[in-house]
Amino acid sequence: MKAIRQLIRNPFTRGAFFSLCVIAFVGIFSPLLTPYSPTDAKPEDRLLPPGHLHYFGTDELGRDIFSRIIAGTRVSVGIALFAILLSALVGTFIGSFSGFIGRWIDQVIMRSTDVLLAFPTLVLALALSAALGPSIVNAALAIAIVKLPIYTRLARTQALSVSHTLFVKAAKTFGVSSPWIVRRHIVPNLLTPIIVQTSLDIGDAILLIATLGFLGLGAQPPTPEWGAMISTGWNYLLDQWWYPTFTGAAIFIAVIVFNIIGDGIRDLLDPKAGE
Amino acid sequence: MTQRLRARFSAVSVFAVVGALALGMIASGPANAAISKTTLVVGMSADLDYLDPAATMDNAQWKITYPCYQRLVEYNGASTDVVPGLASAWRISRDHLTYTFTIKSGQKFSDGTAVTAKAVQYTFERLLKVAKGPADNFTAIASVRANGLKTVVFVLNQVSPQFLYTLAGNYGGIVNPATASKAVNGDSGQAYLADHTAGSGAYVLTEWKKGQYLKLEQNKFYGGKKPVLETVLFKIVGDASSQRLQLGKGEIDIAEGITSDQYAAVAKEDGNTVINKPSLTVDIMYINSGKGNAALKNTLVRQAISYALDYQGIMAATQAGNATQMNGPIPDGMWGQDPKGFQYTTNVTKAKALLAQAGVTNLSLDLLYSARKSWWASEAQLIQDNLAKAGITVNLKLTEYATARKMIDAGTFDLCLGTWSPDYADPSMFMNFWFDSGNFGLAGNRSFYSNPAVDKLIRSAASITDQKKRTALYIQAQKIVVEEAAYGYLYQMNYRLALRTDVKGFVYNPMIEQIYNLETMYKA
Amino acid sequence: MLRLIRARLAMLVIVLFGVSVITFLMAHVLPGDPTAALAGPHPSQETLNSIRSQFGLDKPLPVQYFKYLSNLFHGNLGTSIRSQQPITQEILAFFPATLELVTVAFLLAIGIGIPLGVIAAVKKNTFSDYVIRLFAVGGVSIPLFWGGLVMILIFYAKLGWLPASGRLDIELSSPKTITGFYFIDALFGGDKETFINVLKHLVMPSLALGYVQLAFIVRQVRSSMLDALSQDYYLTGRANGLSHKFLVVRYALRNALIPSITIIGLSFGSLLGGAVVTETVFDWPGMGKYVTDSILGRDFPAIMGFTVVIALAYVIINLLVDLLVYSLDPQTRK
Amino acid sequence: MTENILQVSHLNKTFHFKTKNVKHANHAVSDVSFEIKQGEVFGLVGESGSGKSTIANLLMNLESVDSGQIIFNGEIIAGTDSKNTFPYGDIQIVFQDPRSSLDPRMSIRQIIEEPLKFLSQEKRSTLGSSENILKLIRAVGLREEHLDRKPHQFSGGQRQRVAIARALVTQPKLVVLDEPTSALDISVQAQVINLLKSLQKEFGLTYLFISHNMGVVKYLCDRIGVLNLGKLVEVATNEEIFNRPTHEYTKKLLSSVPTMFQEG
Amino acid sequence: MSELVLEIKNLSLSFDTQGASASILKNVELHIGPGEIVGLVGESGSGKSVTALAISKLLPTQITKFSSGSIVFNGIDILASSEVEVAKLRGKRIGFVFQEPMTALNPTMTIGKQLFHVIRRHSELTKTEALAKVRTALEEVLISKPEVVENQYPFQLSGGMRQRVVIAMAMAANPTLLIADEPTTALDVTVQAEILNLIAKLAKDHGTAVLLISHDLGVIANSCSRVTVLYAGEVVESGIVSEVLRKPQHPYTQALIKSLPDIADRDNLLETIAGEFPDLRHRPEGCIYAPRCPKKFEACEVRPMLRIAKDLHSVACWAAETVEK
Repeated sequence: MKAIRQLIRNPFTRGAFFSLCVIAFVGIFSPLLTPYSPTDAKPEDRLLPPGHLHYFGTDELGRDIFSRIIAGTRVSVGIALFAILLSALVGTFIGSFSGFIGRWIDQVIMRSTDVLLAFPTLVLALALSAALGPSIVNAALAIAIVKLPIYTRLARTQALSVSHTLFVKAAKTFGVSSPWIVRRHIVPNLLTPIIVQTSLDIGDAILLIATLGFLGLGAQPPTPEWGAMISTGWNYLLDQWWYPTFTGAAIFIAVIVFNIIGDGIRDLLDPKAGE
Repeated sequence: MTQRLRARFSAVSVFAVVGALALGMIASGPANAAISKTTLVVGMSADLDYLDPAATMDNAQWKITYPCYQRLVEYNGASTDVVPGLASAWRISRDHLTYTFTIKSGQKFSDGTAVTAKAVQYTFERLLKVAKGPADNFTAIASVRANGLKTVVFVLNQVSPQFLYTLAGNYGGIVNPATASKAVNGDSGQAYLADHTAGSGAYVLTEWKKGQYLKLEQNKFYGGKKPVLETVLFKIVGDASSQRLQLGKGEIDIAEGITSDQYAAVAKEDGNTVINKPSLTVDIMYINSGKGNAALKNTLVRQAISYALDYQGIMAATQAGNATQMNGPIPDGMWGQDPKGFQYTTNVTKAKALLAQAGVTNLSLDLLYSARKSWWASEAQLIQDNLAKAGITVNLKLTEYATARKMIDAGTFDLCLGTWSPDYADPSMFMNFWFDSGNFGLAGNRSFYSNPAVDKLIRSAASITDQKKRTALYIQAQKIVVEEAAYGYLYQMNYRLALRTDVKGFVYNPMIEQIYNLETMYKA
Repeated sequence: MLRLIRARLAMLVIVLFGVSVITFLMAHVLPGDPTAALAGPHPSQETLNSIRSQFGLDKPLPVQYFKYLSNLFHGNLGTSIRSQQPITQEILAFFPATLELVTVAFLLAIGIGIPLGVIAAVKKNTFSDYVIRLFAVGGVSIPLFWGGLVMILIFYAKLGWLPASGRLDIELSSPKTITGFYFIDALFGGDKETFINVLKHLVMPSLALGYVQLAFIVRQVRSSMLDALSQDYYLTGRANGLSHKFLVVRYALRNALIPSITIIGLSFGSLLGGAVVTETVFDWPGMGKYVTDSILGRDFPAIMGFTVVIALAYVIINLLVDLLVYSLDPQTRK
Repeated sequence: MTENILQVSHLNKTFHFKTKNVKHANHAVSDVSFEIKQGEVFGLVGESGSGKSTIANLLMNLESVDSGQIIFNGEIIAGTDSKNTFPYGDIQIVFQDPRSSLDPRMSIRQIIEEPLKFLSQEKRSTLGSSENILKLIRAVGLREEHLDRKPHQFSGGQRQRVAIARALVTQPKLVVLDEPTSALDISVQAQVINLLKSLQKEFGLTYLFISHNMGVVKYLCDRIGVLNLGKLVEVATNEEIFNRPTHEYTKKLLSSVPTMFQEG
Repeated sequence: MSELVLEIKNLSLSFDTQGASASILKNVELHIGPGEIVGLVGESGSGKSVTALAISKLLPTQITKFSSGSIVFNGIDILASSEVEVAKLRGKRIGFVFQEPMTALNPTMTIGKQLFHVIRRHSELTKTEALAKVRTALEEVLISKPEVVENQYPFQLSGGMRQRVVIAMAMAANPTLLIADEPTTALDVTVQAEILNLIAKLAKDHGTAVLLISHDLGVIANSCSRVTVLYAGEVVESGIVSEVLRKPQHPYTQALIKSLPDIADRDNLLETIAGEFPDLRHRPEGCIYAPRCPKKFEACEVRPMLRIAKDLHSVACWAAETVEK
């Protein structure tokens, strides 16, 4: 609560915060907000320009673009959230054990992240989602894997510094077990940087999902996923400008909102960037 | 000291501004130079793979090789008949097993050496040795022998009514035997011919900037009439909108990548025109009655599916109406077609009734398709929508082309979208490939359809040469496969191509779609 | 310094081995194989099998992998299934284009991003700070495939200032290859028209790609700068009467660059293969498109070759970053 | 009179590190021997790098002994012939900086109970009973309602009280105090010193008091060992060290301490 | 008596951050004569460092609000001067030494360069002359091998050496006033003695006035002639060191001295100050020390003025025996 109050105090993040609330609202209640079915095709209504019947026009199968964008919020943003949280969760645990235990385990894990980092993000995501088969869940998994080394490294660095604190040193003198130290001391204390990183990554994940969708590897049609919608829609830019424009704007707004919020949270929680 | 530092600091920050200004100044000049009248620029959507006529089976690559090689026989303009090409004449033995060709004189390869019978023998022996896709078309060849410089004799191991037509295909292009010296690791020169041409056609591939363009220039030793176009550039412009913009600016003369819905708008723009002709390419849905969902073995279910489809809606949404609904497997324009063949109409009530009759409820099918054709996504979603109205659930399986092909071969799908175009003007291209139970999988029968009666009819039709008798047999077979709804017979497409109005002389031949008759094209 | 290079070489071996194993496994668990796509519209089983054995795809996986490794050991990346060409040759054709694009984009991003990051930090929480951050965050938020097309629409279609695709107008012959970087080669070649044409082609793709990097750099530099500005030595400098500007540039910036370089440098490696979308939109004949097509076409040797080269580049960039940090940070020299 | 609760003999610890490919060895502790009697306050003084903290780490089993022995309560707990079992709970430590020695994410109750977590079930239930915890928190001068707060809600002195409570919860036989007041203000330092002194009397505790502050050592310790560069240069009673130092280093140390009422 | 080097009168300031305001200094009085070493003593939060930074106007400008008083340095009204004018004084006329020698030097620049920049900044010396001056400046702070040290980076030096370098930089321009903010807190006692001696020697040699800030009464007692005791941003007592420390008049000073274990009787507990440090966001109306004071009486509800006490030093306490002015 206090954090939110601080977020809204900053003019830079205030607007973004309210937009985020709108996005969350739209995402949660999307089935109630769509004037048309986002998936039912109606060939006779194809490619209608925006008007009072269809605010954002219709697509090549006569579906209402407004409804598809609304319904797509849940898909695109939800999956991005899922992918990043999954990655953060797994990465935090691997990284904190790696950092705390050290020795050869740390070496193996760190070299593995080296290897993963040597792949370009998008290419790895592309190959992974191609290997797993095209589906939105697999795309999320691919993104989670791609982001994993970042969280592992972040968690490890933090775990290393936390494991040198006096309270961990103290815990060692009590004869408590390593899992206890990791679970009770290290993980809770590295949450802050992880949360900061998470909030910065969500925007990126939305874009990645959209990019995979754009390359035909994300959601399966007729799922209204923004990237896939742009992928089809951008061929219509010259004659049916509304199709890619509104979809692109939706992605842009969602991503920039998450990025600004991420920046804001980072300012709040990261003493270096803040006061 | 500090002043120097300050200077350095501001230098850093000013760098960007100055750089941007400089770029802006560069940018303000005209963006593109006009293309000369003897140069043709074709915008294509993707780079090509490899060009060896003994290996490639893709019309996209053929548009490069076709004008660079000559064949023994050639298609005659827009017609599906063949006329003498490199061969000035040929003789067919009475038993239809021996073909003797006489080579035209004065024809030379791009290195200046003469085209001889030996070259023909080399070409076909090599093709069979390489044993890639093209070899499948020449399984009938038992031997090929050069008889002196001018005569070459093909001996077949079975009667093959389409043999002459296959020689007019891209794989019939005669290769310079000098390329034998380019072989590495026993690849018969495949690596060399992958990005070089070595034929006697009017053009030679002179440059291939991977990912950017391919450049054809005239073959100095070409034996035919000297073409008008000096240079032909095939430029890669991946995005459809970019192609359209570049066409509008005259930066490209032909835009291959225009999407279905854009043609109408393109045609209206100044300086552009659109060719729109019926083609022999059909768009169909494989209904896997062999290895797919068990319900698909039931003819009633397949019929129900065929009645549930909204053919007009599909054609409108995917081809902007530039298509004709099929009435059987053989398209209009190909002999052997049954003009009175039965045509399914959209009738959801009937579809439901048929399903009820079959006792099938809660049917759920996977529809496989790839992004290979831009309209398949729309088509798949419409089919999903159509079948849903009849009570059939369809799960869309968008799969990459390479994977989809593998799945088609293995039969691991229920429904699948596909297109088919004939390699030669013979109805066997449709009937024997699609319905012979010996051709399961990629080879042609992708519905895994099996009916001994049909097998018998089409096999006997393929073993004789009398066109009338063959037509009768094929019509008989067509009635069965339409009745049994072995495939979803969707539509026969129109061939559409967007080009500048000053591009003249282009002749569309449905047998060699996507290929340009560069020898006779010119710019006015 | 030698030790640093030695450590990086050891890392190279590990990374290359890991990358090759992962890629190999990943490539081979990909469903589908290239033969089905290559064999023509309706191949017979015999043809499919013949092609498969020609590419050695019928052998057991470990055999294929060790064959690959032994070839790699001899500097041979194999032959592309799709194009029949040696992969080394293909990569040499595509890699310089990507490197050129990414380098120019990167330099633009750094040239603009570092000053902006410094200004944002110095003017923290002021209007300039917000504007800079908003401008920067826009870069990571615009979907490239959308923004790129809009750029083409404005600068190519409407204004006609800049070409929409490729590295050079096709009527002009490409400069003689010296570095593979067209703008350097054109400069050496001395042909003004070609040089200007090359630069024109570079503008849009490099701005689009550079803008994406900008946010990252601004964010990083701003944060490190704030950190540096809050350090005691900054206060000492002020108390000793050194000017604000001097302290910002000579004290804070130098110290802020050390952590920034490591992070920004690594992002360069990722960009190398990640320019897929930019290359698609602007028809830039680079590695991004090459690898996408290879993945989708199941061209295993090409995928392997690409990742090996990128991993190599990654390690080299790592080394360069280390050397740069080494030269900036005396503490690494102890 | 009383037996030795702790006996340290010929303790050695060397840290190895490499710079520019040259191996260096830092003899952090060399040949250190001393003993602590039951109920006594033993002081270890020295400047930075003297090996004070290394000795604390060795005693607490945070580092391994190179050679020598640590005998605690009659058992060899580290070094030659040790059975590699450490009497967790019987030796406890209080660190210098109360800001980082308490996990900011835990409540005071969780912090105080933590040392019990891995003790025997029996000990856990008796020592961890709520009466016991309450008694303890009051003994260190805090109140019951403080138990549910987080460390950041406390001042430095209060946090050090929590750290002391945490050390005492296991009823240890020896408490190692590693510069427990160095990070505190003078007025707070006095409070904590008083607390330590009264707790020692009340519970009959044995302290190993590590410090660089001669004043505090003089006030608290019965016997004092002076460390310089890893070596114990002098061990003697409080009175002897301050009035009749024998070693040169001890003399130098004492003369460097600025005292308030010297003339000049 | 010659003119004062520094005179702080009635200085009050607060830190205003996002809605909250904390009164950090209240009516602070301090003066230093030429060549004099004055101690400023207090516990953390007493405002020692803030006072020091205020003299050079180094406090964060956005949040610092001066509400009353003046700082006059050598006749220059600091608070009324512009940033540019004050910047000219820094390093040249007012030298600064901070607590943490570990972080007070730029880690990526050699000692010589850092000194060089400071020297060039405050003099018209040529490059060669300035380089020579670097040498002598290092020799001045008793660094035995200046030619080695000037090419070293801070991390290569010990804490004591670094603090010498910091002092060399502060003294490079031969300032009138040296402000040393806890210069030895991070150092060992033996090193502390050396550094304190060095500061005393330099001050004597150059006639520099020194403001020595410390929490250690021993350090103050050994080095300063006069001392000012701060509590919660207010001066509670000030005067000649020996008088203030031997005969403290303010209950806080008294308690502070008594709470030192150095002189205590081992058999008794130390004297402690009851209660807690006040919340500076809500400074009480009356005596700031009253809530903790054992001698508190009704008068303490009114803020006591700083008055001359019996032993001729100033004290702000109603209970102290004061000499009527």
